[in-house]
Amino acid sequence: MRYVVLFIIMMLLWLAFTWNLQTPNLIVGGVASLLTAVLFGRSFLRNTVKFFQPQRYFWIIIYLFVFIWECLKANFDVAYRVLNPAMPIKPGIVKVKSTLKTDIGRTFLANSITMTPGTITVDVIEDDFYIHWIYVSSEDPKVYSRKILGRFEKYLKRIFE
Amino acid sequence: MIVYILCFLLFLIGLYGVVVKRNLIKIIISLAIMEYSVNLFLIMVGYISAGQAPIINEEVSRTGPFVDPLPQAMILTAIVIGLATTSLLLAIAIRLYGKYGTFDIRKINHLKG
Amino acid sequence: MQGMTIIVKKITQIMAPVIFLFGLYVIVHGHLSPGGGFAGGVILAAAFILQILSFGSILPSLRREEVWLELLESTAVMGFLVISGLGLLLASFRIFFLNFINRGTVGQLLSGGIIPLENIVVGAEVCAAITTIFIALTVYQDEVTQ
Amino acid sequence: MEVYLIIVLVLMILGSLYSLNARDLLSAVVSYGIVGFGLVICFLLLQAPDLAIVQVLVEVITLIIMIAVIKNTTRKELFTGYDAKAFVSAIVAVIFTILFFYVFDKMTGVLTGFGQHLTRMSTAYLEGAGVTGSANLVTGVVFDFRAYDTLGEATVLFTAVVGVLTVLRLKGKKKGK
Repeated sequence: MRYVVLFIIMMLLWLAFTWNLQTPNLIVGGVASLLTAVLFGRSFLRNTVKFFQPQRYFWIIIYLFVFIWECLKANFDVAYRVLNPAMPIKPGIVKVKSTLKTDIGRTFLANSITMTPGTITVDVIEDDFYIHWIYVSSEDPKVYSRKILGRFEKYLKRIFE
Repeated sequence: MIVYILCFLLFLIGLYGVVVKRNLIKIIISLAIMEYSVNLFLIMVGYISAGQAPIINEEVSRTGPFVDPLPQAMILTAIVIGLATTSLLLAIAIRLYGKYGTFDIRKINHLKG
Repeated sequence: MQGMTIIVKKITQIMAPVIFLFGLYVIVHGHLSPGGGFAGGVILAAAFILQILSFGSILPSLRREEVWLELLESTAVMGFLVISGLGLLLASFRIFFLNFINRGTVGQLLSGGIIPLENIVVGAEVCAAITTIFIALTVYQDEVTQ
Repeated sequence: MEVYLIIVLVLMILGSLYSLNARDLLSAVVSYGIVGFGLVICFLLLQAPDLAIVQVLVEVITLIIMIAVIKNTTRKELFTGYDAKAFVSAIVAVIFTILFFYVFDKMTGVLTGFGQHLTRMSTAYLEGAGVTGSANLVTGVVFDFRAYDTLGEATVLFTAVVGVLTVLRLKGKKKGK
């Protein structure tokens, strides 16, 4: 199953690279995709059924807009903290528990957190996220985990689980 | 002409490193720098001002002459060979480190003779 | 050598096949666009190196892979010689490296006679060589320095 | 055009100087990366995209290998003062420098200025696309006009791999069963 899905994805990528539909190109692309699928299929993602569920792609598009909006807000926040002469920063590392169960979801959550300015994922151990935060606004785990993860988590749950 | 002189200077820096430095890794780095400068010099000799990359393409309009492809072909093989030889040198350096516990060639006295 | 965190592993699972496919693309289109056997072979090796670096090295399995890589490299050099030797044979022992396949029109995927074949062979050779060197230098190095 | 090249070359020279004088081997290797990536930009400016692709990959792999090599070592370059050998080396370096300057001075008489072409053979190679059928002229030269060279390159690469394995492998493969 994984091999077939990887083959299809690679074939689509090949067509995107070359952008023509002549027979020699299709044959060469097929052989190349087959080679890639055979060599890398063993280590590809599991649960490939998820690739065929269209509602996930819909949520990916929604998530992109949410992510860009959050990114913009965080940008202005960090710019305010940097440009302010008083420098109102209070850096620290917090430990947050995520409710995401799959590894791929955790990966995307960690990368989203890192890409928003102001927060950086330092490490992920099981479902604990260690996050460096430019302004630790509260000491209560419930409040800050909603502040950091809550924005992304519900969409990622719909995409990856 | 000043480009050639700078390229030559880079070569001389590599030479200085090979002759004066006493650390095996530094010597390997200097050799690589010398190799790079020679590669760059040969490509510079093959350059024609306002030349195009030597690839025939119908979509791009040809405005100028092509750059000389011969030095590029020579250097293409030289770069890959350079990686292989650098790795060989590093392998020997690791072996010496495993035996003597240092990269300093002054301490590796048993190599004499 | 240990592996890296789960983030690196997951991204590697997604990206390594893409890098590998791009390397194949660069090799196959070597006679049409920038690239060719040397560049493509190094890209293929980069895909394997990414996997080894992120998942860590298990010595026994890497030893087995190394045997396969050596076999691939020897076969590739042999193939280069066979292609050139066929040219010699078909030119009744006058021209080494004769371009004995029809050259086609410039700019098509199937053109250039034996040049795409040689590109593929050299790509396989460079890939095998660089991956072997990497495995040797990173894995055996741990044994040597201890 | 030439100005950009000069800027990149000056950067490369600074990087190489720092690389040779750094105390920590890790910073030496990292600043050696400046030289390699500067070379990539030079290749792009000089209209050699094939070389730029190969060089950027080779540079990354070289850096990975070098860092893997020095990772478990002491990494410090111990400075133990000058001795007689260093003195001799310095004199040799000066002699070599003077010799190379002499050769360079002689050579500049033959060289034309930057950007004016020198080699006479190139027109034959440039018309070679009709002969070889390859749109990328560099590939045409590598695999058709100068295929012997590529054969030699393959041999050298093979030999280097065999050399690395011979030097590094502690336990050989088991003989027999």
